[in-house]
Amino acid sequence: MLGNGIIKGLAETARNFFGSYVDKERLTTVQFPEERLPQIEGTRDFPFLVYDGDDWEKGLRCVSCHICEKECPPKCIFIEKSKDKKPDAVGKLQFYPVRFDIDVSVCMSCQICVEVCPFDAIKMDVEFELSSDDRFGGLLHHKDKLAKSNEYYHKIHPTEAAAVDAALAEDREKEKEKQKQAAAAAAAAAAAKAAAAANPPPAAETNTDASSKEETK
Amino acid sequence: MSPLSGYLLLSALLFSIGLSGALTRRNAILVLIGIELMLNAANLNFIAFWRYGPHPEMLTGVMFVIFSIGIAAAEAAVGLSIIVAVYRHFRTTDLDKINFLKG
Amino acid sequence: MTLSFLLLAAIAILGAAAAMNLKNAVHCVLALTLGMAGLAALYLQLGAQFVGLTQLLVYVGAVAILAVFAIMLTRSRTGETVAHGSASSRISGALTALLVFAVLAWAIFTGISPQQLSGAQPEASVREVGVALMQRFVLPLEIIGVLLTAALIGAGVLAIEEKGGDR
Amino acid sequence: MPEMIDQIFVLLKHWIMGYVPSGLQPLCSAILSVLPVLVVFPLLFAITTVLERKGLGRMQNRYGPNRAGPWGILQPVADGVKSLTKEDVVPRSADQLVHLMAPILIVIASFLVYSVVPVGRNMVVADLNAGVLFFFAIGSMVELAVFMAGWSSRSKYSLLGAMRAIAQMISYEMPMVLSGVVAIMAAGSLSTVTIVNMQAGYTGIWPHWYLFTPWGITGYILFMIAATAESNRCPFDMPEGESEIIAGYFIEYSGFKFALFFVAEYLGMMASSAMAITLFLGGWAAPFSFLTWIPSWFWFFAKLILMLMVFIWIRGTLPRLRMDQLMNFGWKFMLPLSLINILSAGLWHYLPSGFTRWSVISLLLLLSCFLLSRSLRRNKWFQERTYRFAS
Repeated sequence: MLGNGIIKGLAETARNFFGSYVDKERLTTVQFPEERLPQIEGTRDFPFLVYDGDDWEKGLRCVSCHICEKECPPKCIFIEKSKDKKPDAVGKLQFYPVRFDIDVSVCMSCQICVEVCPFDAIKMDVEFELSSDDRFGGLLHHKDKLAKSNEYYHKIHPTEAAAVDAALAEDREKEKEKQKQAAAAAAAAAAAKAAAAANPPPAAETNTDASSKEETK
Repeated sequence: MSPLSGYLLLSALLFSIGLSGALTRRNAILVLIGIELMLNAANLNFIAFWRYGPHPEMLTGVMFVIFSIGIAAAEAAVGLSIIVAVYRHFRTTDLDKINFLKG
Repeated sequence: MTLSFLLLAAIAILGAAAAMNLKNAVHCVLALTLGMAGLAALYLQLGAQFVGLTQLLVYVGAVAILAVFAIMLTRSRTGETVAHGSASSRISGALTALLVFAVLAWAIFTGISPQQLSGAQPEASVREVGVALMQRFVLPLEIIGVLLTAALIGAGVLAIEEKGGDR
Repeated sequence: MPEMIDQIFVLLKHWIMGYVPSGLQPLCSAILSVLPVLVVFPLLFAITTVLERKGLGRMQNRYGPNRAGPWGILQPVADGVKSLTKEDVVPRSADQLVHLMAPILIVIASFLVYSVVPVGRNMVVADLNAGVLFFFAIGSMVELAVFMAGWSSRSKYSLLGAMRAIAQMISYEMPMVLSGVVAIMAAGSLSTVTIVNMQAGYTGIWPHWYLFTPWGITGYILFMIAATAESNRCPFDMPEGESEIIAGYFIEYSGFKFALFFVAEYLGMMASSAMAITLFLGGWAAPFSFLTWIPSWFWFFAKLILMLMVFIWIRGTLPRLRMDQLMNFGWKFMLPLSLINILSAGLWHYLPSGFTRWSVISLLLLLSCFLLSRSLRRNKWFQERTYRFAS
């Protein structure tokens, strides 16, 4: 007979209708601005810039190498490279971005900039409430808005941040080894060349030690 | 001028408009529309004569119009399906180009 | 010659004239619908309620839609629908129509004597129409029924697409 | 006293008319009759939209709108403000005049049909001799408006949507009229007022509604299915199927014109429900003889809201049909069954009243319904579907 399935379906929707008034468990939605579901760790939407230490201007990991700018498919990144070099968080002299803008209205959250960055300077954020009254300016994020501390990165993506820090520390360790070897070689050469001159202690080495300790704590 | 002649004049005008359309248009559908218009002008005459003529209680004019509307509907249905069939054959509804029997 | 008559007559003439003169075939059908609606309103004004509403139902609801469907199914490949014939055929057609109108108008103005006309508004209730259909006009009704059935079948047969046709 | 409350609006109108100079009385009377229709039904439309959204939400275990005002009851106001302030975009290639006329025509047609609906005792705008015919005649204007909207937009989606809508409306108009014919046969009149008056009597406590006869309930169900299809509601909303033709014939409309289409859709739904109530559910008549002290207009609107809730319930339950299923259902099930229904209503008139009449007519209708649904199913069940354009 035609219509059995219709009656069954109608009964089901009626059960849902009345059930949702009786049983709060049935309601699967949350009332968003007041109630929020906990974010899962893999959440990611727009990129931000990581800095080490306390001062965001000094500690930016970005060396304005323009790789992310070139790789960005919708071309939403704009970088202006500095003329001079400043010491970074490690103390090494580096170029730094004078301007680093991301147009969030253009960004498509593809994460390619994160993947190509050799310095682990750009990472994905979880902030999504970015709406603004200003249609063009409000969505063009400058360096100051993009810079977020490494602690923040640890907070939003703990596993990933720990892995990044470990890799960075390992790199620095290697570099330290290399520098040590280089220094040793240089010292040996120097010793061989001029035995009279005394070996000065390499200042950069101690600095690296201090900052890497600070980072991992 | 009596009210009846007003209606009759209107009907005559509609008939002439329909006739001119049926004679001058080349699209078969529009020719059919012109013929419908002429039919309707005649219907208006029937209703006007029923309203102002003798013996309205016999409802002759009304009945005539009801049947006429029925026939017009049938005519429109058959006519339009003929046009669709012709279109399928000739790929056009232009009456000047459908001249197979002209010799 | 009341105001309502003039208004409705203007609508009917406007619709009819537009239907016969516009370029686009769909516009023509829409204008025809306007004219038919005006005619239906004239029937209502004359007291023939059933006929007026039937006119509306048949012409606005059925014939206009049928014509529109036919236009959609027969759109010429070159794009817009064809307009008018050649200038000579237009002029001769318009002259013929004008001549017919002149003859009709002459007949109307000379033929009617106002004494024969009745002024009272006659009644054509649905019940009376129905009784008349079932008693005096039962044979025409049957014939119309047969005709409509034949038209239905015929239209279907004509419009149906043969299997393996040239499509 | 109950009579007074029942007739309160009629008395109010007469009271106002007493202050109007006699020259203006026809005009004033018309305005006083039309104005309530223009106020009450859009208001009911607003209530329906919020009811629908909340009801659908609950059927899907959501809350539905609950932000604008307490429990979201001001949502229609917010929607109205939004649609009024939105930009009105007209496509450059659109047929400007026809594009403008379509929403106006559809709203006029949707409002006109209410003029023959009796919303209470002595409460009808125009008691036409051929009221039901007027309803269907004006209802057919909607098809033309839909075509105008779809064609004038010059968009293939809207044209497809319009063609679907017209094909569907024409196919289901016939079962709608034919299933309404049984009530007209029983009442012996095309006037809506007479039809309701014929149903207003009681046997014991039970009313004389046509719903409580075998042909009445069949006609009612057929009428409601056809009305759902006529108003393009789920499960017959192919004309505006979002997933395949985006929004059908009104895709190129925005702002207030879009809102007019929206209003017209709901007004059409309410008009069909009102006509179903008039034809089968006794119009303004109370459901039991001991409830007649409640005013008649209350009963009409209570029934109307109940019907609208059924519409919402069905929308929340059934998925969209396919076009061929829709056509098969309309032509191979609805149309034959409504014809058989007319036959059975005629038989009912001539059979002696009593148990025999009931059983014979019920059996006839059930059997034909069963056979028709079997024949509908037979060819469709194991048939392999062919996709003409997707190979």
